[in-house]
Amino acid sequence: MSKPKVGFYWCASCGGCEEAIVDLAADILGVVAAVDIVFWPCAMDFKRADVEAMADGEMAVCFVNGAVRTSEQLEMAELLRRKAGLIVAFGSCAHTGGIPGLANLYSREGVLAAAYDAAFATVNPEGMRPQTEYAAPEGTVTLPELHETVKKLDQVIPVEYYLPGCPPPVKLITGALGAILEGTLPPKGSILAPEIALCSECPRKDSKPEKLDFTAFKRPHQIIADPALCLLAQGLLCLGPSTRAGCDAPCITGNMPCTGCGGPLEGTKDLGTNALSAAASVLEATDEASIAVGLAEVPDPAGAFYRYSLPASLLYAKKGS
Amino acid sequence: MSDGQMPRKITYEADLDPHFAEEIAASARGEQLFQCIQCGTCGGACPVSPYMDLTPRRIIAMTRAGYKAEVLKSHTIWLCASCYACTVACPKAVRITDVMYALKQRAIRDGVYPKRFPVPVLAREFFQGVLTTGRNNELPLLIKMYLKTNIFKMLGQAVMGLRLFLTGRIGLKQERIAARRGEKGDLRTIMAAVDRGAPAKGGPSQ
Amino acid sequence: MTYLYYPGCSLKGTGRGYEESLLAVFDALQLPWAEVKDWNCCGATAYMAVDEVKAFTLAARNLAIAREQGGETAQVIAPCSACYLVLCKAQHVIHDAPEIGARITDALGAAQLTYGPRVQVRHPLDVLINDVGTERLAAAATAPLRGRRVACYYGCQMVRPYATFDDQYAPTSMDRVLRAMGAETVDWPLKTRCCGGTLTGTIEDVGLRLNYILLREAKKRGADAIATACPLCQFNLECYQDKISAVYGASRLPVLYFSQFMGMALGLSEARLGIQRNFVPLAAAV
Amino acid sequence: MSDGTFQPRIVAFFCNWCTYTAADLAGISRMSYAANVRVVRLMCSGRLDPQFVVAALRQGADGVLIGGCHPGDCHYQVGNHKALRRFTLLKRLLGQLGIEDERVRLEWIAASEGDKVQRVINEMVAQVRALGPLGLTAIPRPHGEAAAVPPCCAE
Amino acid sequence: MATLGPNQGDAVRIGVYICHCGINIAGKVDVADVTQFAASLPGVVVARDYKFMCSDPGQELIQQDIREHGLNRIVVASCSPLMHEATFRRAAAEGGINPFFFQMANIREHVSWVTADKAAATEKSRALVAAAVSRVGGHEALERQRVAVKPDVLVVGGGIAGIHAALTLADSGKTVYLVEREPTIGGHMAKFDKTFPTLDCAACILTPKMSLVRQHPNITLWTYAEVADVSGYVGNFSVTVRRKPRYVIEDRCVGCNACVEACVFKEGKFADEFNYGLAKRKPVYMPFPQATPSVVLIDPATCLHFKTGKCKQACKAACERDAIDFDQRDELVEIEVGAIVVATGFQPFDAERVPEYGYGQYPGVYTSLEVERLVNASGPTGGEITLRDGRVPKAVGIIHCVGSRDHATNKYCSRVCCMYSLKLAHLVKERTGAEIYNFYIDMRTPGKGYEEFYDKLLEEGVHFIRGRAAEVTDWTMTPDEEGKLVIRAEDTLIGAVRRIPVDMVVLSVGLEAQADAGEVRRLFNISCSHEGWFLERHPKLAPVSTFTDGVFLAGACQGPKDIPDTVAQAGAAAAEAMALIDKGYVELEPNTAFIDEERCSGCKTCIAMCPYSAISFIADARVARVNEALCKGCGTCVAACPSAAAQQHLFTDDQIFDEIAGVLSYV
Repeated sequence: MSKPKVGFYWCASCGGCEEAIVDLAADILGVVAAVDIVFWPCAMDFKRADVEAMADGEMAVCFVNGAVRTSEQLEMAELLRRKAGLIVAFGSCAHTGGIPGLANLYSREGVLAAAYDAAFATVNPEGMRPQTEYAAPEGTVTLPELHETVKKLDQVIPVEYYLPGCPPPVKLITGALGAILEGTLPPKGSILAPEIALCSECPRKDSKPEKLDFTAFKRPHQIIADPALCLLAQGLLCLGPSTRAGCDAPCITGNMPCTGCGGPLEGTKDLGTNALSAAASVLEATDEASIAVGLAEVPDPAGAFYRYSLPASLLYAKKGS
Repeated sequence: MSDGQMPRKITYEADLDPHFAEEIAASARGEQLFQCIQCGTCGGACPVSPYMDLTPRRIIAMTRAGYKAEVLKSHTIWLCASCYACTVACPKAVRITDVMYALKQRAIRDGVYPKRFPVPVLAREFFQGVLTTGRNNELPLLIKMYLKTNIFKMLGQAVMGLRLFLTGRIGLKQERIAARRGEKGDLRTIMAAVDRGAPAKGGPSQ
Repeated sequence: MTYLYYPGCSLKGTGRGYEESLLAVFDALQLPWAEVKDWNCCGATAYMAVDEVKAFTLAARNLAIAREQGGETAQVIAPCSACYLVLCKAQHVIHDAPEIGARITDALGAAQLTYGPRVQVRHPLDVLINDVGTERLAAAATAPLRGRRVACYYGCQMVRPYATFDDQYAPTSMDRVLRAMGAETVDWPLKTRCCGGTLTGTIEDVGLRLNYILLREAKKRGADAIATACPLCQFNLECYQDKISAVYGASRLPVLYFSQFMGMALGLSEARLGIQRNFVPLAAAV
Repeated sequence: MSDGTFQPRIVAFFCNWCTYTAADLAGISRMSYAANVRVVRLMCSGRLDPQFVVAALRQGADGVLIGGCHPGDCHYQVGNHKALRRFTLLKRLLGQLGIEDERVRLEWIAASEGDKVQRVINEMVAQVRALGPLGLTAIPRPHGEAAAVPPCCAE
Repeated sequence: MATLGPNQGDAVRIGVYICHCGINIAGKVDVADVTQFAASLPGVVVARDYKFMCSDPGQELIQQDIREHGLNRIVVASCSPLMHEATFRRAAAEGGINPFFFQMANIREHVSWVTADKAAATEKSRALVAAAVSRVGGHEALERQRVAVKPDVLVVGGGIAGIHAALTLADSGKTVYLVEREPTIGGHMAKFDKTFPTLDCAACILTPKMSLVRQHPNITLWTYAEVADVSGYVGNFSVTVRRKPRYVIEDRCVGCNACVEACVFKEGKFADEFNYGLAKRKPVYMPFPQATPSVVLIDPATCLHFKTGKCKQACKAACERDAIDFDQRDELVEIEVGAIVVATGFQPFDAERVPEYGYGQYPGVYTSLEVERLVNASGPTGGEITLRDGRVPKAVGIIHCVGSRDHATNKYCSRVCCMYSLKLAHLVKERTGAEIYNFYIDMRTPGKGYEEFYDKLLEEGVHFIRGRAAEVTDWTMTPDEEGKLVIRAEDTLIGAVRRIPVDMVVLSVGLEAQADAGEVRRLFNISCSHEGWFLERHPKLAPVSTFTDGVFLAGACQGPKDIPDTVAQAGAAAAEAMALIDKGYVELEPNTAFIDEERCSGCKTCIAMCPYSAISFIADARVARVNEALCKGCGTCVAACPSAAAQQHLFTDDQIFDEIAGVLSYV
């Protein structure tokens, strides 16, 4: 029996997810042995034409990371959807929009203006903007078009499985690959990560008091955090309570608070406001003035609570964008 | 009362103006007008009420009922000295002084005030004078008022006028403000802008 | 901080003695002041009888000019009761009736003026009681008014309906100031009963009676002079005394501005305080 | 109502003890007010999960009104304090997403303040009407057959 | 007992019932349209409208449909759930389904009564019905927890309201704790001479009840004591009472007053509170001769021993029973009660707040309560009506509505002043023969025999001037005004301003909520109106209940009222408390929080949320757990839980999201 064909693709992403696959280290050999990688532009020389040449559904599974912002990413996502039996949204960007999704706080024109007009090192007196088509002497040159908003993967194509994380932890990737090979995948639509919040596997969980008594949030650069004590108990905005587990809390081990890349838990309608509720609730402040003081060091709540999930949120994007 | 005929003291609904109260309430910002319980505190508190043909309480009752003609020609509204005693005493927060102002404005607008009664004349002359010079000039104002009302009365005031002049308390010079047309703070520009900003005719907005 | 002095028309005319004495007192107490530049008439009571919005616009122009001169929270001193009331009232109306407020601020804008909602309108008695304080006043009184029995007459528009620095029925600020200057003040129930305002000039018989009641009661309570804080009150109570005597047979009573009394206690000359302008000489007080 | 003026939809979350009771009192006192507000009763403003607010906005509400007991008067001692903490942070977040200040409002309304229910509702309806429809950016849907909908944003 | 209904898995079959409430709803809402709309909603099997859903036939309609159509969910759109939720839950239960498979839509208080436009009202009703239907499908079967009720009752306040409530309860065999903060019970009524309109002597009808309280075996009376803390809930309140030191051992004192006579102060020197300062007392004193308990007390603010430590303590020496104890301290007592009757009364309006009437300035101006003491035979003048200078007044002005019907003081009518003003007018005229002038805005005499009393006063020649007095002054215009107080008022029936000289002015002060009503309200977790009066649960149908179950109201703490109304309400409050206690148990609303331990990550966020410490962390399982007996059901922990593990019965996330979707699904 032939080995199942597998593809990897990246849309709007940083490349960290590709690194994560490489991070499988020795295990990657096992993967290569078990499957037939038919598309992985980042690592191997495949072209779009190779994919187009495949029969529909020929690929057993395609791992797509990154959010979708351009016409090219959309076309590729739709193409891969046709060619692959299973699509796995790989990593935070594909799952919930990720860091690129924060661009939904701005309009497309705002993003372009920031890059082409306002940027410190930019000189652009004509107000030039990228063109999708340019008639060069050599012929017409095209560039992908930038969409109005950033979308997570399942907002452009149906997706069967999700592997959360920025990037997905090795443990989860291995588990997912194993499940695919062994045919032990859960029902479609599942998130291939534990159904519980990160606090459950946090190395500092026992140090968390029942009653937090900080009166103001602090930012990581403002204190030298006690490396053994729960970070929330030290006033740092840690999203561990509202973030899906599965990563074994490497950030917290590195003395930095969880920023929520694991994505939402089941039962969460909106990751950002869910996390916001928990965070604001525990602040020890009762009147308007002291609440304002207590929240002063959360200067960018949208960025803090929707860091990886704005396109997945109920609000989706800034009004009017 | 003409011979043998008794004055008729009945009011037919048709004689009344059903919108009068609402107009007055609106221009005095006096929605509280409708809260009046006719307790009479205003009349009791008013230092001038003994001279009024209608007590302030009756003015309010009649305004509410629509006795427009009777209210506008009453002396009461012109006797009000704006001391606000009624307004601060009113248990229902009716701004009675402001209601009186609204009635005065209405009377001047409708031209129904007593012609030889000097108060509205003073008000009108004062208004014109300030519009022209930006200041009130007491002597010219009084002279105009007496000329238009009772010239003989002015003669009676001559002694006082002379004494005021001798003690330096009135002068013949017209004071006026410096801001001229087109300058920053020019009064005519401002007043013209007020007129432009006025809501379409028919009194106050809404 | 410099107080912006808004004289109003009367303090430049019949009420000159008020201006002279008040500014002399401010100087003597080292209270810095400057006249509002290019001020206009406040509108007084008569204006509201003709066109309310224009009346408030007139008043608001002064506040806009004061803001320009003294900043967002400029403090305007309005010694004339009518001016004080009208300026306060304009502020209230602009605040409470946004549609009128918008018309007024737009109209001021047409002449490049900006209305200042935070400009404070204050009566000199408010300043003397709350900013200076009776202790400092008493200390400054080099020629205290010992033996003088004064009936403080506040009139109506100073305390009603907007003043917050004193009681609307039984105010005490002027009494406290003059007592600090060494005078004895008589307690009487007519402190805020109206003098008739402009009625004395228009419907004289009514005005005379109102003033007669005030003079009679002050005298009955043992006052040898009346102190006022309003040019119109002073004018009515003082300049009509001959006529009042002719009708009611009452004897005469000097009527001074409270600031004239203060000036005397501070050792200033009668001429500097404008006392010579009064019809009823102070000597009439026995 | 059908004169063509924009009729905003406002969802209100009222606590059982103070504001819901105040709304009942407004009814008993026949205080007429704009019909645009639909009340969801909670036991306490402390039960208000900010997710309810964004869910309402996403599902067509043009504004959200939250009513609780005055500080110090909470039937459950301090539930309204928690509501205030969440609300404060939520408002800042919503502001970043372009949602106008007037659209989401917290008011302390005691059981006796039927008139305040009337005033606040009329005021808010007028304000939101002046702003126009909320106009959130639509959430895109994948083309083609509907596959699994991720649980995080199931509606 | 709750009946369990179908399992969650069963298909949802909803019945929707739209109530007309006569024309209360149907006059504004097109009920036929709403019914038709409801029938179109998913899961709805039957939708009906009916004249009065809360009536027997209305309830029967529901029960019949449950039987015939196999309904397993019920929605009623009618009035507020605070009004009839219990009624319909009971109807559902009697129909055979779990009572919590029920949801109510409030289309009366929230729609028909507050909406001007018919179309808008109909549309809003549709939305609220849609929300209830959307939500009710996700309801779960719940059971109420039954808790035994403590049999004792606390009555707070020892005025006529508290006295009557306490006696009624005690007579029915209940143990009653009566707490009064003054040194004696009796309240305001003890100060009155006569009561209107019958003119029977207040003391003659009150003092026997006071001594009954003292003697009743079922009543524990604590005077000079205050409730310091209340916790718990209906049927199970824990109350801490603080007994203030009176420096006299209550059990030993027999009220012989030997100590008072022995006191080093030979004469009374300090303003006597009971007589509003019209008489003087000593530092050791009996508040008034019929004080109950008949025990003296020492006022440390005036007693030489406390002020200087150098008194020879003649009082202590004079007491044969050694009752005086200068070392007494606050004493805290804990009691457990099932019900509480709050009867904390009113305070008279402070007449100095209306300076134009000259109270505190002119000695001839009195408040009505001072005059009550003057006309009282046991008062400071022995019932002689004399002015402070000893003169007998020849003319008396009584000014009504002082501190009532005035936006600057109190907007409401104090309800009793017209009648007591008439009473005082009668008594003063009877005793002095003076001319009496009543200045009134409106005469309000709606009560049994009240109008007849007014008629009698008219016959007696008392003057009635319809006009609110503007001022009381002492400046004069005519010789007959000399030396008098002059009341200036417009006689509105004549249309003229009058000046009326009098010797005495009586200010008929209104009734106000107690100054500390706000604190008392928080103590008992009840609500206040704007004016500070305690808010009844429903102005008509639950006039003595509060929004806190088990706490009842009696007397003027709920609003101004006269003695007959106070006593009637006190009886009602006692009966409500008895009904609660005699039932023996209460069923708690099952809206408690619970935690899905599968989902709980042990983040402990919920634990600090709970003001009742109902959530604890189970270390072994690393999860939080709710003690449902302690949970009061606010849901604050649920809103904070980031894992959706904490939920609240009747208010789960899903139910609320369904309701939100429902209210927004209208056209």
